[in-house]
Amino acid sequence: MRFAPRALIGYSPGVHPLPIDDAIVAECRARAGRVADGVHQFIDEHTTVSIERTVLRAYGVDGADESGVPLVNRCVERIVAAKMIGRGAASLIAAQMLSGAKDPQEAAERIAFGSGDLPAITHSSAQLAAALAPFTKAAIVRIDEARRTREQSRARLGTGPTPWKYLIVATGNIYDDAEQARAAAQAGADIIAVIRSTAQSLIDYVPYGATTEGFGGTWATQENFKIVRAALDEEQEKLGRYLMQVNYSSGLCMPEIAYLGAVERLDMLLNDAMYGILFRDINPRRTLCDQYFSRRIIARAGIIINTGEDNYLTTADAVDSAHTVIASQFINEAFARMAGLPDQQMGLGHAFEIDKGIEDSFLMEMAQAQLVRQIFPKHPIKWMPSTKHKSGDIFWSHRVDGLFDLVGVATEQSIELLGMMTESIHTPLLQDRFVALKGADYVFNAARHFSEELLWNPQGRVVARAKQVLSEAHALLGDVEKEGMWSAIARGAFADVKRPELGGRGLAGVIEKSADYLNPILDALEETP
Amino acid sequence: MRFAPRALIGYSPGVHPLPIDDAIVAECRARAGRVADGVHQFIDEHTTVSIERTVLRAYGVDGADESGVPLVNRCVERIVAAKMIGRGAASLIAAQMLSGAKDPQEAAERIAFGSGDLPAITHSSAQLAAALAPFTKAAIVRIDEARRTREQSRARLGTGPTPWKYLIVATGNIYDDAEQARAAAQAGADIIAVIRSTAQSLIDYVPYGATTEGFGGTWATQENFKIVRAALDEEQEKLGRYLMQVNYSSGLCMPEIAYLGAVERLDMLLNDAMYGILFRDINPRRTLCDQYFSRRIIARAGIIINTGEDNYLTTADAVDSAHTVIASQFINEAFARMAGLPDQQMGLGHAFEIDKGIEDSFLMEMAQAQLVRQIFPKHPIKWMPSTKHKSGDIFWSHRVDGLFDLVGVATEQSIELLGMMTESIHTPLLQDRFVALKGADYVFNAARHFSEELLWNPQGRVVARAKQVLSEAHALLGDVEKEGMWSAIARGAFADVKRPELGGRGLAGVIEKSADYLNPILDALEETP
Amino acid sequence: MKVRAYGDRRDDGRIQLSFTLPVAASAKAKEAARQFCEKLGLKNVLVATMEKAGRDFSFFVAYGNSDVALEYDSISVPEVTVPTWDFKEINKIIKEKIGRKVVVVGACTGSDAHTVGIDAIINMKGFAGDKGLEAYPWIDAHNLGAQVDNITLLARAQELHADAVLVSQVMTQRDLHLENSSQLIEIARKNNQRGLLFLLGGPRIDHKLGLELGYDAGFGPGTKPSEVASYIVDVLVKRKRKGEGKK
Amino acid sequence: MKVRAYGDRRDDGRIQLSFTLPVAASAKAKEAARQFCEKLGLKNVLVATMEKAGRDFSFFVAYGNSDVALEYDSISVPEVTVPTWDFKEINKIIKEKIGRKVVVVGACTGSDAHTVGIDAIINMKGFAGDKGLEAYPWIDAHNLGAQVDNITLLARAQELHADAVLVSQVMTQRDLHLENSSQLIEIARKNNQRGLLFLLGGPRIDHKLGLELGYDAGFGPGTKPSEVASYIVDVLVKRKRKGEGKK
Ligand code: B12
Ligand code: B12
Ligand SMILES: Cc1ncc(COP(=O)(O)O)c(C=O)c1O
Ligand SMILES: Cc1ncc(COP(=O)(O)O)c(C=O)c1O
Repeated sequence: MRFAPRALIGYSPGVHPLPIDDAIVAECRARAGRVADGVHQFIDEHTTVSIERTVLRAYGVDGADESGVPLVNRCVERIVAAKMIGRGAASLIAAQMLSGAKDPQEAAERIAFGSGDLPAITHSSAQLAAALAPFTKAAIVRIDEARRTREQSRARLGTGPTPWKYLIVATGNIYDDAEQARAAAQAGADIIAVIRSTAQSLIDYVPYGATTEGFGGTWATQENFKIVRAALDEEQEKLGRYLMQVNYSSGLCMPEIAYLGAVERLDMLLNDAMYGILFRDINPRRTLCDQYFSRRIIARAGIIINTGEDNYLTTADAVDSAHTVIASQFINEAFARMAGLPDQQMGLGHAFEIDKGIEDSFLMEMAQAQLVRQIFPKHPIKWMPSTKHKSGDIFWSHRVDGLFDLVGVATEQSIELLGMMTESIHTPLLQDRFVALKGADYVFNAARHFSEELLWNPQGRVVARAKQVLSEAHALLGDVEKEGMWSAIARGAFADVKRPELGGRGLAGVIEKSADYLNPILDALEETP
Repeated sequence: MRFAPRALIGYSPGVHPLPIDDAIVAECRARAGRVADGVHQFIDEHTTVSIERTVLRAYGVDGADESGVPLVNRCVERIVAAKMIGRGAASLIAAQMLSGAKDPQEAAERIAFGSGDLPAITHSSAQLAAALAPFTKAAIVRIDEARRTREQSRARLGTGPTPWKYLIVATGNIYDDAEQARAAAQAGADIIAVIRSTAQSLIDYVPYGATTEGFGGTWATQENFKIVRAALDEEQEKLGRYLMQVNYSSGLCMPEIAYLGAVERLDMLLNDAMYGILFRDINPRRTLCDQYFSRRIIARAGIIINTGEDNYLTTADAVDSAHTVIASQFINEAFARMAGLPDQQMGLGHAFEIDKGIEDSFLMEMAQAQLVRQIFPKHPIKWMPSTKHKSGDIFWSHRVDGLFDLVGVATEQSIELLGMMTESIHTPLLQDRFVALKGADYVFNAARHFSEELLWNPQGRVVARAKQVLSEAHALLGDVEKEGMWSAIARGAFADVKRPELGGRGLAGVIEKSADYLNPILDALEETP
Repeated sequence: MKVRAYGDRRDDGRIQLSFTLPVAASAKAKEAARQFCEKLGLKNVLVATMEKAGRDFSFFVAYGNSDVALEYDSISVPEVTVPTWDFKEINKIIKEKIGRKVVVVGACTGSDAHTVGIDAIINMKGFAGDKGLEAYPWIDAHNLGAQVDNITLLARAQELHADAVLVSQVMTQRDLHLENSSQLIEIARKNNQRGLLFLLGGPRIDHKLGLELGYDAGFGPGTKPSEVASYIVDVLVKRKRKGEGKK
Repeated sequence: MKVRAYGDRRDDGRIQLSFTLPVAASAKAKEAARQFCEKLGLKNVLVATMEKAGRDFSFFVAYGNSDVALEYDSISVPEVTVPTWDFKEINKIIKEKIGRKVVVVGACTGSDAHTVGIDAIINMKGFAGDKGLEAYPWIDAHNLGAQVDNITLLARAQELHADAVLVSQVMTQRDLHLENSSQLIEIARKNNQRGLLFLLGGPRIDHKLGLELGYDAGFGPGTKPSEVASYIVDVLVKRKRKGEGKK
């Protein structure tokens, strides 16, 4: 069966919505908006090394030195050393061009490898921007073209019905990944995510070229994105169904990976400062600045972001902390709106993580899934499987994923990361994906219109649970609004993890913008209608 | 968790019933009653060799000859040969006693092994009955005592919550069966069924003693019943939960096995003439007569019967023939009521047998399961898993059983035969039962109160399907009422299988009762309040 | 071409196992499970779970790497070569090349009562949208049903001047199906009926096993009636061409 | 006692397997799967299903009988012997027999960011209703969190005059956990810190592996904080009795 792609994904509002109070939802949204506002001034006043490297990449600066350090890193490091980064890398590139470099690449090389001090900038910002104008335009055109190419294949081939089946590959070797991506697609996958090598998010550069060794995943590199896309491009013609590629941009290189994803036609990016802060101990200031710029790119590129609230339930209890997921989704939505992302690109994450030994856990999962679906009706919600409470008993785990799949289709989730029966054992084998796909196909088809049958008993446990979670989220947003986001993160309001504003990795890479800071790429992105 | 045993099993009427028309249900019941009436005259006027052997067993006639042929068979064969069976074996036993045999055992031995013709009966029926009176009483007392013993342990220990988890063992060796029954109970089973050896239902005697060789199952013998009951008696004390034993009486020895089950404290018996007719090609007249007597015993013994309508969906299509299951359940209910069985002992069978590739199959299964539950509210409904559409892909099959378990708990089925992931491969290995139990425990607990959440969308597919199936069943019952049961069976109204009234096995064993037919056991059973 | 199992990467040999040991769950039992896998030749054994399947039974799920490498090209399996004719073509070929109705008789034999398989092949309704042999105007098909003994089936074939005998065997416990179905061929041989076409089918049957048991062909799960008809007709036409007729 | 796998009956040796072969689904592929199982020493192999897992990949589920028989009595596994003391008892014993707070420092080391396990042992909240080491008045517990390198962890242990170092390792792909955790012991040896108690934990750790990697003990899934505390206190008390103190 083939469904016409709904305009990005448009969820037909629940036939029988939970009787929750819309006013509370509206107030949550307003509170979250004010929370995000509270952070935005900081974001506007700062740049980061990764943002500046991204500007260079957008200008076409490419390549790496003999030891694999990308030119953009060498270049920005030099500007930082010269204490000129507050003006923005674009200023320096422009200055080099005004003094003879034929293009940004040559300008960057001069900066990176030149000897002696960097020359002082003598031109006005307007002059500098003008020097870059054609390249700025080209940078945006490149993103737009990648988007157009994607949208054309997608319109031509169509996608599978939702929930879209999202599968991960994680062999460490990009060629194995591509082979397994194809096999997964042949077995029914709609979306392939190539998991990154452990701890890539903690390194402050993007590796270069095709890679064949990684741990628990494969390095995210531009070349690797290309290799997988090429495999999917070929495969989707055979299958007559558009295939989507996902990678991860959360981490120290968030905007750079967003940019690489944009030009390499990625369809989705895991993109969430909160994930980096809480689960990778990345400095909050750093990654919130990075996130803004990265989302501007993503918005322009038509990529769907995936946020990581699902992870909260691995460190915090899924029954007690369900409301923190909702609260964080409201905040993430506010951040995303601020960066110009339409709702249709906001793949907010949540998960089936309640301890499987709890009575009526299925009812609570239903409540939460339906609640999220209703609160974020146009959003391509990402529904994550049970992970923490999986067991080495693969049969039992597969059964758990069966109920998960049922909730997914019954509550009309948009993107579903299929559960793996071997979740607690290893990154998926080829056969694990096959088993998951076949199982999901059965459930999705057998319960195709189940969502239309469900009238929620107003006196029942599902409705009561949904109301309770929403009201707790509402209260939490009230607190966060009062104390401010930095303080909320620091006191462990999310995921039971405490992260101080000045702790974690990457703070040194946050730089106050000078008055004459120049970033024509950001300016262009902010103009995006 | 332990639930107090509901009075036998009492289903709390669906919180949110399907909006079906009660008048149609009442009319179905009335039609089925008339269908059963149409057959009853025949039943009342006939006896069978198996009924007569049962009478002998009730009088304590026991043992087998050197080649393993039970004494009751030798005895009845002799009476048949003497063309005296129309008077009932009891007459001949009584006559022997009036001419000196000290008890029915000795009387039977004289008849079976005596030389020359059997002497003509000279006493009146009243005299004959009087001679047997103390033995008749003892026979009934034996049944009542077995019942009391069962009910006492059951009240003392309590049973698990419903759906009761029903598991089969089928090693062929009764000692292995007993060991596996214990293991299954330890892993959570409430009910253990020992599957019979292939084709036992076609042989016209009950084997004698403990047996260690069978095909696809283990011989049903009195000794084997004892061995398993002893194992369960011991095990239930350790587990603090009453354990139930099931065996099969459908087939040529239906009343005899019912009697053995009654005195050996079986908790449930598969007991269904329709099953024998359709799936074993047993003569319809024979087995309907046998069924009546067997159910009289079962009623007195407090045993739950299990009927076999679930099987219809293996030979007929589960979507198209769903209504034949309902129609047959109404008829089976009528037959059971006629034999004095209370609703609480009627474990009517139905099954999750729709082809798994069909869209919305889960919705149709829900509709049917809820419909059966509602129509038969006090009955300990038996919910059977998918079998025909299982596959050698055990992971997929296990997933299918997950949805099956969910429907079971969501629609408050009483007895659930757990699905086996290896259904299409082999009779269950020990580990297959473990996997099924662990899976069911998860689903039952996670969705414990799901039934209370479900308000059926009156415009939805589930309600529409339930209404359609009921109205088709109603129409079919109208047809069957008109044509009569014999003709309906002969034309393939059930299970797509055609069985003529005079075809199949065992017709020769049906005998018209003479005017002076004597069966004090039946008389006593029919007096049962 | 060497073929090894494929888990996470090509040729890693990773496979999954599950099994029960009749011992109580304990660290020792888990170690026994590991050793069990090693004795099967597996390396890097991971006992992913030990479950208490009963007081004295432990159930294990394990993964390990196997060195087993198969010389794939040298594997050969007999496959039934069946022309892919449809209903119309089959009737047409019978009409034109055989010129009389083809007679088939089928049953589910021995103690086996699983008729659904043979019904799917013979009865009107057919299987998965493919009409059964009864529906073919140029085939005269007889389904004797369940639990038919071998002698009865062969006698009926004789009576009906059958071209082909269709045997269905579903029950396999303790190799019931092997004994019963090879016995049929024995008897046919004695009866001098081996000129008939003998087809064996069932969920655990394949062509290889069919041949081993003395049948002309074996058919497994998912077989469609038109495949069976095509096979029979193809052989009959070829035989006719070679001048072998009905005996 | 000889132990064999138990499927349907004692000692039948029946086991289940599943695996993928990198070949397209076909009768030949299925035969290859059968041969694969036979090469593992299995008999009566039944390939229950062949699934098309991709154009050039086939997934199989199979059953077979294995002759493997284990001499169960001769299997021995090192097991950590931990007294079963509870929260109160542990504090009391420390107070009375050690007379000062016991210092522990723990981390999830190397590139591993899976803190849930070490948090379950150390943090206040604990695990499955059993309070974490931080909650013990007589234990001074320090949780350094995720991705701590071995050198930092050992330096911190030195600074804090720790009695025990708790290492958590969850990531196992390409044997990351083995390398990283044995490296820690190497360094400790060089630093002359081997007098400290070293505990290793994680989902793929057991006592045997802990010992092999040079740790004093290994703890696997389901470990409770009170077990860890009991183990540490027990060893410290015994050492004290023997006159070994803190180095
Ligand atoms: C339906 C069914 C029944 C029905 C049968 C109704 C009937 N009239 O056929 C009933 C309920 C009566 C039944 C009873 C029993 N069953 Co049963 N049953 C099944 C079940 C669920 C489905 C079989 C089926 O219909 N498949 C669908 C058909 C279409 O598939 P098929 O037979 O493979 O046929 C296809 C091909 O193989 C081929 N084919 C088949 N025959 C032929 C012949 C020729 C000539 C050709 C060319 C092709 C061909 O074409 C067909 C179409 O593609 C299976 C489990 C399963 N899922 O397989 C158990 C199963 C076969 N049964 C089993 C058992 C043990 C029994 C009982 C012994 C249980 C008991 N002790 O009470 C009884 C006794 C039966 C007996 N004496 O034979 C076991 C067999 C174990 C084993 N391997 O030996 C199974 C596997 C269940 C289990 N896991 O325990 N059963
Ligand atoms: C939660 C989780 C995460 C969270 C971790 C959050 C956090 N702060 O810990 C997040 C989302 C961040 C995450 C990320 C990743 N994860 Co992760 N994750 C899991 C998951 C789902 C649960 C682990 C868990 O919390 N278990 C619960 C705890 C309580 O159990 P435990 O750790 O076993 O601890 C107990 C005992 O072992 C013992 N114990 C543990 N440590 C210690 C120490 C001592 C001293 C003692 C005495 C006892 C002890 O006591 C504890 C209580 O009983 C597992 C899958 C699973 N179900 O196991 C995957 C899993 C571990 N992750 C995996 C992977 C690959 C990753 C990533 C690399 C994925 C990626 N490429 O993005 C990243 C990178 C992480 C990194 N660099 O380490 C793989 C590992 C594969 C392998 N075997 O190597 C797994 C198995 C999932 C999979 N199937 O692919 N993950
Ligand atoms: C939002 C988000 N970003 C990133 C990741 C993965 O990050 P890393 O590559 O750092 O492991 C995840 C994984 O769960 C995530 O949810
Ligand atoms: C009502 C009924 N009786 C009997 C049986 C089993 O009968 P047999 O022992 O003849 O295989 C079944 C099995 O499905 C059944 O449903």
